[in-house]
Amino acid sequence: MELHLGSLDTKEIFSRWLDEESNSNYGAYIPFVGTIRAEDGIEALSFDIYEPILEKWFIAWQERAKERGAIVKMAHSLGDVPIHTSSYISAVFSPKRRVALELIDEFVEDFKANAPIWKYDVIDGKRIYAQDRSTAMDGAGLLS
Amino acid sequence: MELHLGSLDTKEIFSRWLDEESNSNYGAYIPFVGTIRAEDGIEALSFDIYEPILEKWFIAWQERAKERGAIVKMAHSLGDVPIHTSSYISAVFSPKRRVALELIDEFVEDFKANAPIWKYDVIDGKRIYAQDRSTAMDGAGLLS
Amino acid sequence: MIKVEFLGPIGKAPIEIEAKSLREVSQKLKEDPSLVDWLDKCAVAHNDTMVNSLDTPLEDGDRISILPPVCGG
Amino acid sequence: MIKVEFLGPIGKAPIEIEAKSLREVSQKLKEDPSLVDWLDKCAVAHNDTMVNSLDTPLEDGDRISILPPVCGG
Repeated sequence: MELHLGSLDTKEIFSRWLDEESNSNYGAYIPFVGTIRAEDGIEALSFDIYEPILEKWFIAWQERAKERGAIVKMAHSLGDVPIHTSSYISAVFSPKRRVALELIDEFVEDFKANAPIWKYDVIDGKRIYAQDRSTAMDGAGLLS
Repeated sequence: MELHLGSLDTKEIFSRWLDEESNSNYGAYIPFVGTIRAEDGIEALSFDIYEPILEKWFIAWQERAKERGAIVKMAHSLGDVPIHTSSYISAVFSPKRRVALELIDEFVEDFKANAPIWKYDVIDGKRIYAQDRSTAMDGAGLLS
Repeated sequence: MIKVEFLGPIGKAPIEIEAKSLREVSQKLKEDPSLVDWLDKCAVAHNDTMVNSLDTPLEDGDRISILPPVCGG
Repeated sequence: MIKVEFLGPIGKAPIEIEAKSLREVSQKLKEDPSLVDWLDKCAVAHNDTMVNSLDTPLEDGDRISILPPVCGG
């Protein structure tokens, strides 16, 4: 897992991950690249991350992937990420395509639901919490 | 759609496709990279392709993707591809992640079942049709 | 004349036959012992379009392709 | 003392309170008007482990994190 200030260098990360596993004998490599869309007049998105829980979430996913003979990798941005640049890359490597296709779907969806990351629209230099696009985490409401 | 003699230059293709769509405002880019696994003593796999039908298959997929606001891309090797190098990359670009995750799965699975490509193991320099890993295409047996 | 071509691993040179429909092509190919093990596994294209009916009408100069089981990727 | 920290957009400084269980933390936080709109949407971590029970026992020096709705990617 890696966190970078600002936009991700997508090509560098894709290539480095490929090289890291070049002799691991995986038959399928599926990265998911998330790029900031221009919409609603935003100039960028901005991200807060609570790293200790993200790290635990990711370690649990590494174990789930390992049980299926696969591995997962992840990179995310901290702070401001301008439109048309990337803030998120996750990837699965697996011997077989079926496991890889299923895992990337589950991994990305669980990431969206349970990774402790908060997103803000940046408009006119101001940071506005993207509340309507955010998802309450598993177990939300415990204290209410 | 692009066909290359021998192994694919995976990094070049990933980067070029990213650049091609850098201003298209897609939020999700999912490539699937297929790499030749070392198994059963093979030194390489080798591929025959019947390009006119592959081209039609791919055009039909471009239309299916377009109906969902997405695009697909594809690269494949012709001839021999040594182990631990890549023979296949397909990719989906889509505004939204859900469409992208579903399309890459359907696109890769239909590719495996219906793209007119024949695979051979290369062992001691000899080319042996990978019959047991091959799938009869939709409509097989019509003439029998 | 109809041209019949055998793709990929079948390893048989193209042939030319007389036929007015795919049904007639089927009848002629079934007489060839080298194709016995292939026909039940193979799909068929007519002028590079995949077809599913033996009643597909053929015209002089048409091309039929015999496609054995595939494994791209 | 238990340290309670409010993550991401809540924008509230950490506080220290006396509590023997999450139930007591809940009671104290519900008294804070600035948290009324947040508590029903927020998940909770105890020393950086997500928790699901109000009966979670707490010890002096423990840390509770309040996690509002997320949107990574």
